[in-house]
Amino acid sequence: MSQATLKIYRYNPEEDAKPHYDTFTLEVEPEDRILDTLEHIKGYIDGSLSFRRSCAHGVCGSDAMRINGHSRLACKVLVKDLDAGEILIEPLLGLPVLKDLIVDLTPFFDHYKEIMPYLVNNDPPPEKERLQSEAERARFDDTTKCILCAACTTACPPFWSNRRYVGPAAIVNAHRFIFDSRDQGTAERLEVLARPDGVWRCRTVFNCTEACPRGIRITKAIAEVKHAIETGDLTTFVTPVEEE
Amino acid sequence: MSTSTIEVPEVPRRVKVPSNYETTAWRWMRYSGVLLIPLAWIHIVLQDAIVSAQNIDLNYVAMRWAILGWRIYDIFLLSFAFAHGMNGLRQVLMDYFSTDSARRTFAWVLFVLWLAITGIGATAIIGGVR
Amino acid sequence: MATIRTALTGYTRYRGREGQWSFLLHRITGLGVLLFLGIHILDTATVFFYPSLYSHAIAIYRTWPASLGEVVLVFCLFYHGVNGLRIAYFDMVSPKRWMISFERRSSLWTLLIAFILWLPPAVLMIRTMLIFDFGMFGGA
Amino acid sequence: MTQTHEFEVIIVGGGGAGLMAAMYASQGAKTAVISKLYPSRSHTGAAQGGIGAALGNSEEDHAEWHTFDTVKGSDYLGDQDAIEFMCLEAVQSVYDLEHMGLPFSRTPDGRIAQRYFGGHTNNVTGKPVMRSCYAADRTGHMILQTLYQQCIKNGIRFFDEYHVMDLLIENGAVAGVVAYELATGELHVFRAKAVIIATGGYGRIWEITSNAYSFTGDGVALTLRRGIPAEDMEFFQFHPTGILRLGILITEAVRGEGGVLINDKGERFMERYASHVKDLASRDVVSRAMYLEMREGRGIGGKRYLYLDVRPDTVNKYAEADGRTRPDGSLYRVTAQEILSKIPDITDFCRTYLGVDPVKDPIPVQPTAHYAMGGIPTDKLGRVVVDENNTVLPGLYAAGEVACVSVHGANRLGTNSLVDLIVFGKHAGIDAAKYAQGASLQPLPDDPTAYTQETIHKLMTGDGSEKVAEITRDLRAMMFDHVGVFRIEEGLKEAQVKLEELKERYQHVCVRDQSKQYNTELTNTWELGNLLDLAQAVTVAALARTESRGAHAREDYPKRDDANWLKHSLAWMKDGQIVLGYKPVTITKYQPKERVY
Ligand SMILES: Cc1cc2nc3c(=O)[nH]c(=O)nc-3n(C[C@H](O)[C@H](O)[C@H](O)COP(=O)(O)OP(=O)(O)OC[C@H]3O[C@@H](n4cnc5c(N)ncnc54)[C@H](O)[C@@H]3O)c2cc1C
Ligand code: HEM
Ligand code: SF4
Ligand code: F3S
Ligand code: FES
Repeated sequence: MSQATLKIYRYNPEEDAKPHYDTFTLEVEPEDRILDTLEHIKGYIDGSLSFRRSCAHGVCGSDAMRINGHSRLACKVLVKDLDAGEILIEPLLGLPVLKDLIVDLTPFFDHYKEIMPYLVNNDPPPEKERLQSEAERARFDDTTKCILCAACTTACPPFWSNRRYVGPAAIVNAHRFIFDSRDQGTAERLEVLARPDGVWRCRTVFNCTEACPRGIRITKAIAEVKHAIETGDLTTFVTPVEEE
Repeated sequence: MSTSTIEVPEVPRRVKVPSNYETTAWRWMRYSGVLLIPLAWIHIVLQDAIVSAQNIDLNYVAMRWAILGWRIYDIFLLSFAFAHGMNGLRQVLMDYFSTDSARRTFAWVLFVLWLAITGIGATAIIGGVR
Repeated sequence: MATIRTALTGYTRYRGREGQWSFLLHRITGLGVLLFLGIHILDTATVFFYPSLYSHAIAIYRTWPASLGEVVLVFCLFYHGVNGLRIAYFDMVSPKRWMISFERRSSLWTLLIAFILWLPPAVLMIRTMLIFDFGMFGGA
Repeated sequence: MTQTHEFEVIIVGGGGAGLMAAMYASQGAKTAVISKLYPSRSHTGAAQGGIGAALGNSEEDHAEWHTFDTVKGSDYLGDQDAIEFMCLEAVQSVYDLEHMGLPFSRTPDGRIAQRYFGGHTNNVTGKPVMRSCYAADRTGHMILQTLYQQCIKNGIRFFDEYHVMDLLIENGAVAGVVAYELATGELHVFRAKAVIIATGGYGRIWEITSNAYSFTGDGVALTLRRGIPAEDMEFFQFHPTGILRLGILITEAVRGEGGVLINDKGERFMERYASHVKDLASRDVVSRAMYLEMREGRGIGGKRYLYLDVRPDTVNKYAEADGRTRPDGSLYRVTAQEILSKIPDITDFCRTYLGVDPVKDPIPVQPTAHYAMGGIPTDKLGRVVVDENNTVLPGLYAAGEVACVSVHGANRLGTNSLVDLIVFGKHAGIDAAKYAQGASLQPLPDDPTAYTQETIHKLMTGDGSEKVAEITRDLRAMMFDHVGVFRIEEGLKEAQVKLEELKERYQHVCVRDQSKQYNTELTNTWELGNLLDLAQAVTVAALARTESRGAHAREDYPKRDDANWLKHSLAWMKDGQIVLGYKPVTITKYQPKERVY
């Protein structure tokens, strides 16, 4: 048991003209998740603290927020992972804050929907499965992991200044279909992504890859999509992820 | 049930994506950038470090432009560097102005500026020292 | 409006790593060089349009603040060039290298290489400046 | 201000079952999905191991074998007509998912990859069979994503972050639902001809659980309050391998790939409890074995946990001892790399939460509350049936974990939940649309939101002498102790008394946050009320069942008692008390036998 101090961004549109920060001090275990500390505060100190959460182990994507200035999932960061000292908790950047740590995800999901995030294949389906080799499957494995948590898009400087940019999460999800050998909607999808607010707004800042709680190589995926647009070649440059 | 290993035929996948301005611009930034490495670096090291402003005057410029090679070099530098930079500026502005009207406006302004300044520069290089 | 504010203050409110800093530096150096280039084209053009003005222009370049500015400019151009090459290489030749370890390391290498490239011309330029503007090393 | 919406089919819940139902219902009726989470955040996304279907892609397999394994796994409490239907439909459903784009892992010849899972056997040899179709260790995630994507493609209407708080029934048929919009704090009335409830399970009743915070059994609780019974509530599955203390699930696939459970003495103790399939016995069997080991003091360091060992050396050693081979006949050997590639997410969990690398160190595990076999009683088309005679309530459907068809009986087989979602989600969707075409909207009651408003009002104006967090904590600890893997009369009776106390305390809670927008304190408090009601149903049903069957293990009645207890329980809520009834199990081909693994 040790003590931790959390400085948390607070904003209740019904009461506050402007956001402010509240500081809470509580007993924690080093293995506690940041989400546990937030739950504790909500349960025992201030019930009005609002945030989203569900699975508590990093697979649903509900509790992305800024922890010490980085987009992270509160359930995937342990107290001991952070530097000693005050822990700073803020909502994701670049989306309108609705209350405390809750942001408006509408622009985020709208971008997701823009890139046609579904398999397009107009051939009549075979009786059994469509065949796909292990190598073909491996090409887009990395980008199937996305849980739509929005940590990446809200860490991206071009998105902060331009909310029309589709953002890394949408591109990741486009990548998942573009390089799926069964897909036939790719040309159309790439056309959407080649627009002024598509992939070209990405300046390889890398904040997205650093933020992704699923360890997706986002910048790599974006580079592969850029290539596909540039050359129409969906095979040559696309490689499965190698261990670092 | 099957335990054999029939490889699925690997058909290389290609699609046709109509090329657009942004795609070309992206490619342009990279190609012109690579070219600018020799062009811009040599220029700046030579003029600023080796020769230095202290030794540059009308005569020096006249002498340099007397050699056709340098004129061609400068024309290249002018066209690549300035176009690269102006397109860079356009891209930067696109990050901050997201309405179509604003984007159209500054694209035109930048285009005119680019044309004018490139024109002035080119005229000088071709016309030489008067 | 909110987005513009975020755009400007984001860099202090978001603790990005090497990638964010090299992006900012790339952008600032690029815009800096562009600003200089624009001016430079115009002042050089005076040799054709108003030759009499050229010496005034050159005189400004010869002052020590301008000389120092040139030292910075050379760094900007080297940094922007090396970093641009790094980006172009990852983008065009080897996208698979866009991974965290490479990014962090290559960003630092870029800075180092730019610095090493910059040193010799910088020494030369500072020496020239000291000679001409401050009369050191026997003056000119 | 209450808004009223009109649809033909309303689906409550955007998980696997809800989305599947939405896809099919929308083909024949004006459909909308109401979900308290963004659909992509539903708990289906947490499912790891795979979805069972007898495709036979790697070795011989048949839907009949799947059927028998499921019947046996259910400890003969599953309804065999429904099980047979599900196992047959499973095959086509998996192909359907593949056609929708689900990125299954692949075999070398390009087919859907399959692997071993607990309780899935070759009925001739009794050996494990590869039946679980998987996409690495994120099969549920891929199912959820794929279905959500298809719903987007089909333009289905979503109401995200709306909590359904009440079901409206008029003239003995469904009239609609009442939902609370989290963003504004407003109530909405959704009129509909048919309502499909797909709100998932209620594992949050227990202290150690693999279930999400949002798994609070809302669907069962709100139907219970509207006079609809809950079936087989005493059967709740404890998964053997949850991460120590956190309860985060380590999929059975880890054992499928060759991982073994180890006690403090370094023994592979499952050999003693299930000599044939050992670590791949059914979940109830393994969980009980673990409890017994820990009780005998053979937990690690004498504590209440054991090791799950998936280090390549261990795996290879025991694979050789078992004479395990690959489909091509060669000896089964794995490398660290192979293991990592098959369970990347598990590896990530272990590293993040335990600081343990599963290929270098064993993983500390303990049984974790995992899956509700019980729920809203339905038939195999997903129609809710409300009494011992299986009388259908017109227009009301349920599918997914919230429903009890019953295909899982007393114990669900690994991978069968995902099958359940897909198969019964689909048929509920189809049938609801069909029903809606022939039915008309029921009139609304005079003040449709009155009940919900009163509920909310009470929670907002309590005297505040009790805290939600404390009641929740006490409830979960108490249930884990007394109504967990093993049960005994004294414990269950004590639990009943404690539950009365907790419900009394719940009367004194107060929501401090008085704001309208995103009042998650209010929704959390409301959810606790659901957990309390369900805990009561579970406890009462468990106390009544004086036998041990599947997941329900009574220490005072250790034997299965087919003569008296081969029947489903039904629990009604009457004036805050649980009243029980029973209905027979459908048995077609397989007569109850002793269950050994
Ligand atoms: C960690 C884990 C691993 C698992 N692994 C496997 C596996 O390998 N194979 C397998 O077959 N099964 C597995 N299961 C079980 C299986 O995943 C679940 O039983 C199944 O996903 C439940 O799906 P569902 O559609 O019924 O509910 P969910 O996917 O949980 O969906 C519930 C939906 O209802 C909504 N909802 C809830 N309450 C309300 C309300 N009041 N108002 C409005 N909406 C509401 C939620 O927002 C959510 O969208 C696993 C379960 C867990 C927890
Ligand atoms: C020396 C060789 C140079 C190279 C290799 C180079 C390379 C690049 C590349 C690859 C980009 C695109 C970056 C991206 O999209 O993320 C870029 C952007 C840019 N360049 Fe250069 N460049 C060079 C010289 C110059 C010069 C001389 C100027 C000024 C005239 C300049 C101004 C800019 C600007 C303003 C941008 C936009 C920056 C941004 O988008 O943030 N560059 N450069
Ligand atoms: S790519 Fe990663 S960070 Fe971005 S939304 Fe998906 S999971 Fe989250
Ligand atoms: S942070 Fe943004 S700029 Fe590109 S590499 Fe990531 S999307
Ligand atoms: S709560 Fe699900 S990702 Fe954190």
